[in-house]
Amino acid sequence: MSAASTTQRIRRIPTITKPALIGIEIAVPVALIALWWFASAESADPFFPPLSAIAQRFQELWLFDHLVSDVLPSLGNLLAGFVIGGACGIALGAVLGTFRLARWLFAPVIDFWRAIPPVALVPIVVSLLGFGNETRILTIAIAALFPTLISTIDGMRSVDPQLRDVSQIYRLGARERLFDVRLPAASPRIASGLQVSLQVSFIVMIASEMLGSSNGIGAMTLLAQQSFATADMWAGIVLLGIVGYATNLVFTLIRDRVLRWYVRSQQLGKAM
Amino acid sequence: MTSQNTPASDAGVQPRLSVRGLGKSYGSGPSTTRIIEDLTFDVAAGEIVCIVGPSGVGKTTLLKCLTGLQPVSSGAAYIDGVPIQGPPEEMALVFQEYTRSLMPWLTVRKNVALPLKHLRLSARERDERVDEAITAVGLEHAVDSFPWELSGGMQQRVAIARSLAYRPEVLVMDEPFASVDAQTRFELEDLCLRIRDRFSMTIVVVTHDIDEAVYLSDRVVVLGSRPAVVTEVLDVDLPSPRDQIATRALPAFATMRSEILSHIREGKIPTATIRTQQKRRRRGR
Amino acid sequence: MTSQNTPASDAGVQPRLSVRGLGKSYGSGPSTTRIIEDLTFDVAAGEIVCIVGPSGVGKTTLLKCLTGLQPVSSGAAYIDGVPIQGPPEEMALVFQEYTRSLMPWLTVRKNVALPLKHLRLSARERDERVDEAITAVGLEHAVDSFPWELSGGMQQRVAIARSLAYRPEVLVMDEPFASVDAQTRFELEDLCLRIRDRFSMTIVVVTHDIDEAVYLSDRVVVLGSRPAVVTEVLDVDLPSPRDQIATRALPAFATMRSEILSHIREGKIPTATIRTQQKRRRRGR
Amino acid sequence: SAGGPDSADEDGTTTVTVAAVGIMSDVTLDIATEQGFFAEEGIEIEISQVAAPPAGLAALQGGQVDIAFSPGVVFANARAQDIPVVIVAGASGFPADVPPGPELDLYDDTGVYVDPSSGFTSLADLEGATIAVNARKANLEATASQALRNAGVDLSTIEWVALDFTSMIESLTSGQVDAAVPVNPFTLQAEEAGMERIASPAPEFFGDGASSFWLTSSQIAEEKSEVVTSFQAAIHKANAYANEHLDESIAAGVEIAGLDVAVEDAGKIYWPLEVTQQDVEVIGDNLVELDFLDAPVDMTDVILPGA
Amino acid sequence: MRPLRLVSGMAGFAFAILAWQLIAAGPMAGSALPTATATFAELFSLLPTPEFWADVGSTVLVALGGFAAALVTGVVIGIAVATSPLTMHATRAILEFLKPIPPIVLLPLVVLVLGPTTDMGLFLVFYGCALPIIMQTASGVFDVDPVTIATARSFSMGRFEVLWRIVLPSAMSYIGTAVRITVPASLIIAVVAGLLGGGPGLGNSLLRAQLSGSQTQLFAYVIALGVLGLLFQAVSEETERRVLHWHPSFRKEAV
Ligand SMILES: Nc1ncnc2c1ncn2[C@@H]1O[C@H](COP(=O)(O)OP(=O)(O)OP(=O)(O)O)[C@@H](O)[C@H]1O
Ligand SMILES: Nc1ncnc2c1ncn2[C@@H]1O[C@H](COP(=O)(O)OP(=O)(O)OP(=O)(O)O)[C@@H](O)[C@H]1O
Ligand SMILES: [Mg+2]
Ligand SMILES: [Mg+2]
Repeated sequence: MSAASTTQRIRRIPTITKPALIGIEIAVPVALIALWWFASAESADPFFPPLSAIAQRFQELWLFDHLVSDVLPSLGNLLAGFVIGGACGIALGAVLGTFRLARWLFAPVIDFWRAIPPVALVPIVVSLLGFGNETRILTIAIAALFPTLISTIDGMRSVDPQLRDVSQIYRLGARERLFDVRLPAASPRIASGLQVSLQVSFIVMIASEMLGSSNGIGAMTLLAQQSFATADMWAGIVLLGIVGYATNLVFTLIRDRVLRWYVRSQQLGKAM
Repeated sequence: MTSQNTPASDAGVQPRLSVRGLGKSYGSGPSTTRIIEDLTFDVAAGEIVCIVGPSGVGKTTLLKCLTGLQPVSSGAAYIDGVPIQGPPEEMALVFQEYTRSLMPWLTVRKNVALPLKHLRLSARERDERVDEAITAVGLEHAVDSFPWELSGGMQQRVAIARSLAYRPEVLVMDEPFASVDAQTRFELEDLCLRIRDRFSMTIVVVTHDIDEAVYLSDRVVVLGSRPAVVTEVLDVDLPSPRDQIATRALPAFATMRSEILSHIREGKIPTATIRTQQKRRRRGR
Repeated sequence: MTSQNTPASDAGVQPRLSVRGLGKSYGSGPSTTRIIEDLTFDVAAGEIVCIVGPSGVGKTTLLKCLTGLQPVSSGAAYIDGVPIQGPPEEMALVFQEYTRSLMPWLTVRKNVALPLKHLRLSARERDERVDEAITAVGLEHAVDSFPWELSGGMQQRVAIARSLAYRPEVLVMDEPFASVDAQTRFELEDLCLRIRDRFSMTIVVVTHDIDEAVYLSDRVVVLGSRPAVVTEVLDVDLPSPRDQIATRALPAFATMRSEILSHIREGKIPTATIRTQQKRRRRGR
Repeated sequence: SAGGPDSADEDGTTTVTVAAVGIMSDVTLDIATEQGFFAEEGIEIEISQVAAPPAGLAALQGGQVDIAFSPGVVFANARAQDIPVVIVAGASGFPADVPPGPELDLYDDTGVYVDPSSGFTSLADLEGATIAVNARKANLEATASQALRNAGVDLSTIEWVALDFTSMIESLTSGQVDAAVPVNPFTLQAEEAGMERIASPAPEFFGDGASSFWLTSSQIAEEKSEVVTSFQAAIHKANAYANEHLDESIAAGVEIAGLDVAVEDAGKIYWPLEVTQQDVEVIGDNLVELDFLDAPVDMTDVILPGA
Repeated sequence: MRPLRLVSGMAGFAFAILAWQLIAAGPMAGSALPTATATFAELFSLLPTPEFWADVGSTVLVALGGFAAALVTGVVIGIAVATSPLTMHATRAILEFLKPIPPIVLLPLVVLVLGPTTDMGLFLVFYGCALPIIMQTASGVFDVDPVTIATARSFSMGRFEVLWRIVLPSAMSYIGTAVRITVPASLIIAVVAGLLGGGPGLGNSLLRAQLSGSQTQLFAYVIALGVLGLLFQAVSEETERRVLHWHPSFRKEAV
């Protein structure tokens, strides 16, 4: 050890400044887009049209022709489904995370249910609810439920036993135990479950638009795909990506605000 | 098991807390480890009792049984003659692992106020209690900080303030002053004596500081051996009110001190016994 | 800032560790809190230095800067004249938050062996070091337990054993004996002295026990005021080897002891100052 | 990938991969195998089931399969987007020797169904109706649209909804849609549920001749012309055989598609023996007329010689 | 405790099946929902056929294969993203962009490149599982106790060693959550890949059942899938219990 030269023995973790990082975050996609642009410029493959063609279709379709008629309804469904699914996931997770017997009773049925491909259930849901927006929202909500549910259960179960003891000692009521101790303690995990739910909601939003009247980002993209309008399909994919990115950004901002205590306490020790 | 007589039968006056033949094991089946063999002692109302004993003997375990956080394996602990089966309303515990017993998402003030929520106090009384407790431990300047922004000793004092604000009838503390400096420690010890008088609290403290045990308490329970038994219960006959300088200067203080030390030594677990008694099965993998 | 002269220029012989005009603030922008103002002191090779000071003064913060875990805000700390910017290879730290510094998924033995993994020792030497360290802290019987099955004091001893097995050239400990009983504490103090002699380690200890500070150290650094400054650096002129009974009985011991106590009092932060200096912005909610 | 199309076995047999969708008209693949028509041509086929024809066409472009099944409308859509696919042979169609009317309608495996209690009795009643099809802008919507327009219905008043066939029948019986356009065997399910067929739009749309095709990509047609020709020859033999042994073929088709119906209820199928320019142009023209396509589709050189 | 758990799980099932039977035979008679009895009868007639088991085999293969690849890649990327600001910022745009794009939209492109084959199924499963695993792993890495990290750093552990010995075990509980979220998803995607994109397996059988309009058979396959899902889940839970025996959620409760 002592033989180590003085320059070597001190570990220096190179620090990159914040502006540089943001620069990189912008530069990477720009570089990829440029690469895509030039690599596809001469493309004659009907499935991989030149990016210029995609951009043109993007502008024609989405700016802002179908914005109100298709983008907003899709996002409305997404939001409604995600909120319902997420809220139910947290509520159900809180119950199953608290009562072991409830968990034992329902967890297997839930696990069973989760492995069922939605295609099989579509006719039943349609016969119960029709094929309007309710069905779409319901399917999104169901899909969004599970990641949050599981994360909430896991989060509640990983609460430091010490905190459980504290709430017993001070005889916190059931409500306080739940809302003042266990849920806040589990909140980082719930947030990460919600994030997965958000992603799943997106996916199901598109799948749900395979049914019923053909409006929405997903329906248009799928239709373009089925009728070989590949530039339109790519434009749809690009839009989905952009909207997804923006949605996630909003989610992250809200989460970091709500969990400020957590983010700050975690970042502390990792300074440098 | 045979020593299980109800506490009331013991003496004319009923003790506040009483421990009768209490035994405790962790684990189940072949991996059971006996931690506490058979403890019997009483704590009268308004008394301060200190529990001392070597590290790992089972003091924390005893407190957990006493506060109903852990079920006992044999015997029982009683509060006012009623067997303790879950945390009794009138009791509070300051945990040894203070860092982990604070809610990281609450500020100091909110941490202290947390147990008061369900007491149906008026907002004014609640604020008053919280402020008073926080001032008593000297943390007025940090009320809006989060626990992870505090030093170890400050966190420990938040945990103490939380239990003070709750104003339990029986206060149980597990090495509550381990991380504070000597000066603050003196102040907190005196605070303990003061609140005992003011609210006629019954206080049980686990400590490693023999001086502290003598200074604070009316009785000292020395635990030893493994599994734990009561090595000795010593009455502390020092005049009240106590004073950090005067009391500690008394010859009786020094006598008490060395007597306890010798009892601890005598109860100390010889390493050889430990080895055979605690042959741990491998687990995990 | 003006006091920033490189450590070598100070004296003919280079100190092992030196702190020069070190300052540290937490937070950034308007919510900055200055914790350490301007510390300057040296630790020579093979010395044991104790750092004492009131709770919350910034001792842990100082150690974090010293071990390169936190960046300093001004000034610098040097090891052998090289500024410390990340944890130096030859240094180890025993954390005040010992519970959280143990890996819950590793048994005691594996926790102790963890830092040795990257030292490229032979399996035999590694096992030897681990066994020796575990025996030294008296945990032979608990090698296969997981940290959360241990008492507070035992966990603390695991953390100590881990740093001993690592055999750093510079050992930094933050209130390492806060949770162990008096008897064990004495043994661990003597262990400290022994390993210092055996491996000619340099040891820096934060402690609240003034007796311990005097008994252990060659020098005591008293921190005080807020933001923290060095109130006093005292040389401890007690004969070596030290002995728990004989040394503590020396009159010089008592003198030292009361001198330090008075320095601490003098450096103690008056609550009023705190209030104005640390007017905390509301945050969280 | 699937079977290395170029790789001839020792005995000179070449493997041809075919994307099929698992419906009754696919039965000729099995007939050709069973009757040894492929073997006679020195090929062997490997079937890849795909859910929807567009996926088969994509696989064709990617060189993942050599031959793919496609309904006429999907083919026309693909051509309209300049996807270089060409017709190898006809896969199903309508016979020229049966006059239009109920008898020809038996060859239509689709139909427009309504609930008799709803009061709809003819296509003309469906003005402003909600009609379920399995996919938008595909075969069923195109054929039904044309039939509706011919019946004088203003197409802009129709609301089309996409539903899978099971949901379609459910929605029709529960009144959530006014009409549905299922294909066999869901036509039978609809009838079982008391629904009524008011039109058979396909023969009208496609006219006689081929209405669905076996396709390959221009590239494969060029690079592996021998294999493609062999496949073409074998399918022709199988089509002829199937037409001659209608009941046997339908029975086999019922089995392949995993249907639970009697052979006499399964309707009829006609396997075209050739594909004419007329067959493909009519599809393109109809789609343009219906505004499904913006511009006329260039159908020159889309049929391989001998198809 | 385990027998009690088993019994209550069974009770839950019995209750669910009973409810199903009552609904299917009562209010929803004649609808797309077959009765439980008919479905189980159909399932038992499928069980002895070798084709059924061949389908199960290939579906399980695709699901597990894709999942395993996603797990390894997801954990590695998740750790990289959460520990290195450079990686995080460099990949964020791409990952966030990919997240909302579902497998069904990509399907024709994947079919174009890979064909209606097992490889395609594997890829789609991989694609569908990797992103949730990345997200959960990254959260888990962020959740590592700062004191633990500081401890490792104070012993001058190298970056890689810290990752391997400290960060990974700490994040294990989150990874376990991710596994439990994605394992059934892998099964569904494997089936949907077979259903929409071709390739052998239960998806194909499901497609045939759907095309032939046999809801009873469709539901028999659905039950089979559900049981497979349960098996996957049980295996992953048991593995988790063993790996995370030290974690508060699995510590043996003191009696
Ligand atoms: N969950 C557990 N499972 C098994 N053994 C345990 C568990 N908790 C504690 N023990 C064991 O019980 C014994 C007593 O622990 P306890 O925490 O009561 O000691 P203590 O007297 O408080 O010690 P200290 O002064 O060090 O805090 C120890 O040997 C410890 O290893
Ligand atoms: N992350 C942080 N953000 C803001 N302030 C902090 C943070 N960490 C510590 N502090 C403040 O820094 C001061 C010094 O803390 P430090 O932990 O160094 O004290 P200490 O001397 O070790 O005290 P103790 O003896 O109680 O452990 C305290 O007032 C504390 O509130
Ligand atoms: Mg303890
Ligand atoms: Mg400290």
